[in-house]
Amino acid sequence: EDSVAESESHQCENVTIAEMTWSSASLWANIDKVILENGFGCEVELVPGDTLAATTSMIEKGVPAIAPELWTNGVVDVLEKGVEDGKVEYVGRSLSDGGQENLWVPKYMVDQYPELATLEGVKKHAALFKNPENPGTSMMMGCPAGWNCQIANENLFRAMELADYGFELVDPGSGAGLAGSIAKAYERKEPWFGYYWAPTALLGKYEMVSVDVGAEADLEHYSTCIGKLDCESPRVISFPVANVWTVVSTEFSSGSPEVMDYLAVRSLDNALMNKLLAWMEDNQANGEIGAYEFLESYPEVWTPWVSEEVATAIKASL
Amino acid sequence: MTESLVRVEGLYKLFGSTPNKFIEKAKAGETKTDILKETGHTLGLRDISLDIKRGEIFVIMGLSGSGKSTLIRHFNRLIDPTEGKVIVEGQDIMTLNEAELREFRRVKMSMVFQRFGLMPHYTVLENIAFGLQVRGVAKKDRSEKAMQWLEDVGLKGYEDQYPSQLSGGQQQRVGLARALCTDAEILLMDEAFSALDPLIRSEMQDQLVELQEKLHKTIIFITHDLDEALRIGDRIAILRDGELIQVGEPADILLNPVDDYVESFVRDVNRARALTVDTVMQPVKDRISAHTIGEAIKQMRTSKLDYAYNVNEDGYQGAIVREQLEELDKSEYSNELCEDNYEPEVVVSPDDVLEAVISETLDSEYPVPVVDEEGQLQGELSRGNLAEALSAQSLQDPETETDSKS
Amino acid sequence: MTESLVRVEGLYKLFGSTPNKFIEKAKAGETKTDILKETGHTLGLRDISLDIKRGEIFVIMGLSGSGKSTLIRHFNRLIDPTEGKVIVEGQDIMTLNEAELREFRRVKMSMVFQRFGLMPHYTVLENIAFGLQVRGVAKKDRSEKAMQWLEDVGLKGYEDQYPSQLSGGQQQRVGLARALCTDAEILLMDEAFSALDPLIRSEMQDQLVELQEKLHKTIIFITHDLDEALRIGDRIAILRDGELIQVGEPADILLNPVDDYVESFVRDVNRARALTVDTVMQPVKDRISAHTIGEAIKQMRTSKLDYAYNVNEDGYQGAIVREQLEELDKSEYSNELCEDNYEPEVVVSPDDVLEAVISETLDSEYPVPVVDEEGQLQGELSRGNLAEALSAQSLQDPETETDSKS
Amino acid sequence: MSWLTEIPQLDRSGMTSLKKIIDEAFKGFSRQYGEGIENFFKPLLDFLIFFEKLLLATPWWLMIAILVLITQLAARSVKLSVGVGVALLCIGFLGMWEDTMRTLSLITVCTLLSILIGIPVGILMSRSDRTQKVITPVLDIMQTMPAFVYLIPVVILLGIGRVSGLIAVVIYAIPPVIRLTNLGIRLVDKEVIEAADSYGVTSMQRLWSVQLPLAMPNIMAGINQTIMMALSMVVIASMIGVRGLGLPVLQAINNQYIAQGLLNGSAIVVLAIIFDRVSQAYAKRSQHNIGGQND
Amino acid sequence: MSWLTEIPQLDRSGMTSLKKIIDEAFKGFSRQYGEGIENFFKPLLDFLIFFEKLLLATPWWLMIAILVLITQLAARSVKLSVGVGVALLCIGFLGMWEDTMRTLSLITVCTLLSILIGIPVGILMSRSDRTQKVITPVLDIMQTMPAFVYLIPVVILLGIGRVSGLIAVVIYAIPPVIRLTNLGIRLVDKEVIEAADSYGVTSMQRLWSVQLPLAMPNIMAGINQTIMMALSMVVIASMIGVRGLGLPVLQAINNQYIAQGLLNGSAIVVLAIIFDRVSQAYAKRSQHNIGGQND
Ligand SMILES: Nc1ncnc2c1ncn2[C@@H]1O[C@H](COP(=O)(O)OP(=O)(O)OP(=O)(O)O)[C@@H](O)[C@H]1O
Ligand SMILES: Nc1ncnc2c1ncn2[C@@H]1O[C@H](COP(=O)(O)OP(=O)(O)OP(=O)(O)O)[C@@H](O)[C@H]1O
Ligand SMILES: [Mg+2]
Ligand SMILES: [Mg+2]
Repeated sequence: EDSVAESESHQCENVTIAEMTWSSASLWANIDKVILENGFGCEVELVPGDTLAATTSMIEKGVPAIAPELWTNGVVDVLEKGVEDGKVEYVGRSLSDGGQENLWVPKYMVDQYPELATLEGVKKHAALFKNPENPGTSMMMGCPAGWNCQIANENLFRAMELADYGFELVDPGSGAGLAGSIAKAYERKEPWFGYYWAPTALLGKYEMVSVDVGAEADLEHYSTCIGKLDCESPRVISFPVANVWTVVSTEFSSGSPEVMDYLAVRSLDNALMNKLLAWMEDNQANGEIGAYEFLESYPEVWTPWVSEEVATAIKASL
Repeated sequence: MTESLVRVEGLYKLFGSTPNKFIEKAKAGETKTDILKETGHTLGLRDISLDIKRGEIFVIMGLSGSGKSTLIRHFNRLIDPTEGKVIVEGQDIMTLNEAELREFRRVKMSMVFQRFGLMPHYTVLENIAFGLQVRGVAKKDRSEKAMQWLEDVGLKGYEDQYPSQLSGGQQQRVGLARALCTDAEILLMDEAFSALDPLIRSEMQDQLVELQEKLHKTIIFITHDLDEALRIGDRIAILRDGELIQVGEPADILLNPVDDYVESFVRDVNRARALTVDTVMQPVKDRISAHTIGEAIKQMRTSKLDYAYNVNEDGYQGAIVREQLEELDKSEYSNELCEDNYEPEVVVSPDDVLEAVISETLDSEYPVPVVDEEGQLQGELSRGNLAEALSAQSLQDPETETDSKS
Repeated sequence: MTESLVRVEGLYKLFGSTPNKFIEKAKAGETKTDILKETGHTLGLRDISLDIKRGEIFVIMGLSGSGKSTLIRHFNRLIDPTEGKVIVEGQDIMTLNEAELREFRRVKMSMVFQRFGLMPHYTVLENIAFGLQVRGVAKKDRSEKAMQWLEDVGLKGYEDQYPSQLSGGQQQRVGLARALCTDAEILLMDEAFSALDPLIRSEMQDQLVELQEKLHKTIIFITHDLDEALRIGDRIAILRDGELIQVGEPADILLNPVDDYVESFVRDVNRARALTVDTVMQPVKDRISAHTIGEAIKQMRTSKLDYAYNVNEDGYQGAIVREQLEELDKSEYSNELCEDNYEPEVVVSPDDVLEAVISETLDSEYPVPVVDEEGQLQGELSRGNLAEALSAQSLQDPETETDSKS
Repeated sequence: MSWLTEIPQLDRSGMTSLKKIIDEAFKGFSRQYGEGIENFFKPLLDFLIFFEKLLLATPWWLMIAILVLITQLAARSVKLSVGVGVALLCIGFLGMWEDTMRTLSLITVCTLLSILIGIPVGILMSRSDRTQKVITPVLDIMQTMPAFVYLIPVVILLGIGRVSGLIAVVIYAIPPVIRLTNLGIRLVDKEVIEAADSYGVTSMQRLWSVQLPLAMPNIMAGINQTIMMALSMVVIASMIGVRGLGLPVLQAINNQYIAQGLLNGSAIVVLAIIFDRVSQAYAKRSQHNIGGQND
Repeated sequence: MSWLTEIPQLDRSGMTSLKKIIDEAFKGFSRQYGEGIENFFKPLLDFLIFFEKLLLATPWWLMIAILVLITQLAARSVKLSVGVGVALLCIGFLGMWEDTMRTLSLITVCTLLSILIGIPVGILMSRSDRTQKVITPVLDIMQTMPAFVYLIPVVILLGIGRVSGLIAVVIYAIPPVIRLTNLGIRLVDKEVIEAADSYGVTSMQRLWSVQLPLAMPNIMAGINQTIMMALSMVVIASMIGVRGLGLPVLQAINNQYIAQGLLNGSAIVVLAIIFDRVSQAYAKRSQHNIGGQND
């Protein structure tokens, strides 16, 4: 282990990795930590942070060096500017088939009213989704304030003319608020309709059905109108696949080519990620435990990401 | 006047964290100093038993730290005794529940605190009306009454000031007015006049005595001023180191101190003002009982008196000098004794304080006769008696003539 | 003793939010009550000018609220005057900067507060040592010295208690010890003995006088006790409503009150203790100057004296009764006057307080001669003088015999 | 000798089942009683909605006039009143009027509730050392248990929205006023209490005529802190869906809009200062001259 | 007459350019001075890292022993010391040892810093009404400006990590100790101050021998609040890159893990209670018997 570390560690001393607070990001951060420490002999420090704080910090300060799972749609402007200024760069997709954003309803509702799986059904049963905060209206749970999806949700809400059916787009305030509203509804088997994304532990835990809006995803329209603040005439479309990137600061990328190679190739698909998240959920595991579980149980997945000696070193450390 | 109002039985008070643990030491008679040194507990009171009668002014005196304030605070149960009973009107106040105690404090007692205890956030007027406010008297009524007392204690014009804007003595008067304003039956006054100047003080003393006489209030009064104690007190109790040393009437204490402590305590008093004539006068030895000049001369010759007081069934008649009668013609012997036969009228009353009779006594060649309100001759007061009483020495026993002179 | 130490010139103090606005009213002589009513400002002091000499005990008296505490607080500038100057040792203390003022307070003055002003979080010992602590005296030294004073004020054993555990008088003694402990030149004592019992009080008074005599401290003393003032004061100032009414030596104030206020103020004093013989004695009229019996008889016959004091170049010799000399044989006339010819030795000293000479004076048939330490005859004291001085009335003028008797 | 370096730990499965048990227990509770609890808070929610609507429906000039009037009545200071008016105008001018009214509505209710509950609890706490010993750790928990932690169960019980926000704000903001009421009453001069007792005050009279007035400076410090903390929770409340100034702040954070954050944050600060100054001035005015005017 | 219902507002473009100007100005400032400022804080960062490493490197039993010893020395209460020991063991047993040490490290530094800065500022503030008038609104801003708002510029300046976290915590936690030190000193009995003055105390002596001891109950209340508020910021600090107990809490929220939130929240509470009880007990022990033991 030592010899490997020595040979590889010439430029990899202190690496900071952003550990976002949701499970998949935390898992990635910990996987990277283990691999970088044991495979490349880096001294790794995980720093927590939410998407934007981490991104800003990376752009302005170069710290953290690596954001292993960044849902870039949410910070696209900032990030593009950072890339333009040469402060950060995209390395690879950590979710190979991208994230899935959608409108959802709980499965138990679909069981009761199968038509709820379509937008038309939701509109028809608008009265079910009572809004206690504003009696008389129905509630569509949107995306938290300030997230990029907030704008998309607003535009789609308009496009779907949900307001005409008595719906109100409710801002849950935060990811936690959004998750809380799902949890509450699910535990009490209450109606719920709104936006969420996958893969997440939450959707692993609470089975939801994505609502078919009756239209294809249209990346073009999404990026020119739905995703923009001043979209004049939005059309109903499905959410395009969300880009989930690994982003590093240029400061780091220029100094650690081996690590960059690793980061460029490493990736998981939704199926495996969901499996891992489900395992974590079952065990109420945090990212660290999840990472060891992954490294121990799925060597065939990760060994190709690194050279053989590195892989041996990592295996030795488990 | 003889009904017992406040009775205290075997009262012990030990200050400290675990008084019950060490109370036995106090009972065993260890000194206050020893107890403090050994246990860190301060002996407040030791085995006090007292009886205060309805309508009297009961004065408590003693060295600083002897437990006066501690004792008086037991009467309205601001302090709970370590042991012993405090009985007011037959009721052991330790058995009162909270509501009863409150009622008891509202109606029965009001207190003037040694350190005033004014409400800093109330104006002078509000402070004075506090007792009434507590009783729920309407604002207008209590303000009126408080204003009355405010004027009585000489603070007119200060009604809207706050205590912090007053001088020490003014603050004390506010405390005084507050206590008086409630009309409580029993007044507990802890050095209530200590910060007052002599003029206001004597006014206040008069007022207190008047209150007691008119409204039969019972007043328990702590003071360091023996003159004051003697002036207003019906009885005086003297404490030392938490023990009760002597209780008695003023003259009694002055003239019969039980020990050196009390004696040294009373040594400095202004006797001329403290003692009344009856406490120092002598029984009359030179007394005759005549109606006519002849009888008088005869009696005086028999008793070999140059000078005598004539007392007959109508009471005291006057003083007679034999020489003067003998100058008269024998024919007049059968005449009734008349004005001219008596010495110029110089009598004093037994209740006079000595100060008031100094000139009469000194100017008179012979002892001055002491005659009471009913005209009865009670005794005589000689220059010698007076000198003795006034000089700094205590009189061991006024009944027996002593010769000791400084 | 005559150097001026503290001088106050034209001092005005008006309490309130905007004193300068209304100070003119005070100057224009509006009464305190009017000023309070009109402006809500309280007149503290009005145009006080004073001179306190080094080494004297200067007593300030006056009704409660008359401005005594206010005045004394100006001396160490705890209060800034509205107008006027306070000059200590030639230095106007209003011109001191902060550091100088601090030094001045540390070295020059220490104060006993009317309401004690103890540090509640310090033990008794620490409280007493506070002044030394402030000066930076080492802990051991200051504890030692504080312990000394603690014992002097009779609080031994209480050194580790906190002020809240002490009685009122004990707290006052802590304040007293604290002030004395600093060895400051000037002691400001605001009713420093008011909560003390007579025994400790008189001890403290003695200690104070001793301090002043031994260490020549200047003591400025506020008291309500006229006896105390007369006993320890070298001079007394009397205030009323913020104005200085009279300043003078004790007897002066007692015997020559400037107005009714002062007179009523001093009326209640224990004259027997307050007045010394020299203040009431009369000039000797019956004086001869003889060496032989013959000379004496001759002189007495010429002056028609039954009784005379013989004073020759060696001073006072004794009192002579003519009758007695005349009984002697003529042959003895040329003899020197000897012991036997004089009356039994009864003399009093001019410094004696009246109380001490009551018996002598009353027992003696004739006025008692007053003889000073050098043996010179200063005057005579008759029973009449004494009676007059002792009775409650004031003597308008002791120089001229008055006949008014009560 | 692994214990030398590794602290003995519950193993993973133990940990997992422990966590699961707790989670399930709570969720079970929520399923069973959630509805009832929600209904219990329904009137409060209705009032919150009504009050917010009222503030929003009032024309802005009337609202400003009312607020200035309240300030003037409470504080009797023209300077302060004018300041309040100008600050509110600025808020309006910068486009934050509606959010400010929403926040004002919630925070007014929270602050009043905190004070109305807090002072009596503080009084109770000052009465006996035992009560103090019991309540203190509860207050510690209320203040340091991260809002987020109790927001999880609260949200599961009551959903996101005003009531949950209110509960979060009150839980967090109430301790200072309780603590300082307790401290203030305990620091009241014993001599004054004793004097009052000697006149036979009831405990209510003692409280109203002596303890509370003399504890006022401390109580006011507590109210000040409670107001500050309530307003510092505005953003957290927004995280669970309470509309108001918090949402734009969240938005600003998520987008790194410094100016937007600053402006909305400033509006919160302005509200805090208005609340604080008005309450302090009112208290000072109605309080008596305790220290006296030594010169 | 639209102004009757609509408050006059800056139009959208005005608004946007205003916001842009501010944002750009700050970012410009950051680019220019960021480095310098970061270097300025470098030693602090180094110390924070060193201290955290130290705590983490210390074997758990030694750490517990040290903490129990400190408790015992400060508070002289066996009960408290045993309690601290047991609580720490529980934390370790439930697998939160490392995070707890991380939080302990940051919060220790924050609390000490807050107290060390706060008390002198409070003293200064008590010295003159003018200072008080200037400082009070600053404190109001520090407490109510949402941490998130000033975190944006701080993060831009200093990046995420311990220093930013520390700044956020200190800004938020310092006001109570300042306010209550100020209040406490102002409430000290005038008579006692006057007595001290009459003996010619320097202002330092007055402070140390009279004002601070007598203001202690209030100062301690301030320290208590400061500790509480510092610990309540743990979660927010973890949002900008401070590891410790905040992170699992955040994870718990996002996944609605009640138990995990609760356990980690409880560890924060335990730290708060340890900090608080130890400091209060120390203060009480070193304080003198002020009230006296009237019975
Ligand atoms: N801080 C103050 N504010 C307002 N008025 C004051 C203040 N201090 C004193 N006074 C007023 O000044 C006058 C003089 O007060 P001072 O304390 O000097 O009286 P004093 O002669 O010491 O009386 P006492 O014998 O009662 O102590 C009083 O009428 C009092 O009301
Ligand atoms: N709260 C207390 N704690 C401890 N000791 C106390 C307390 N109160 C009084 N003592 C002690 O009890 C004794 C009696 O005190 P008390 O106050 O009754 O004296 P006092 O006779 O009123 O004296 P003074 O004339 O000085 O007012 C003193 O030695 C005092 O130290
Ligand atoms: Mg007493
Ligand atoms: Mg005075």
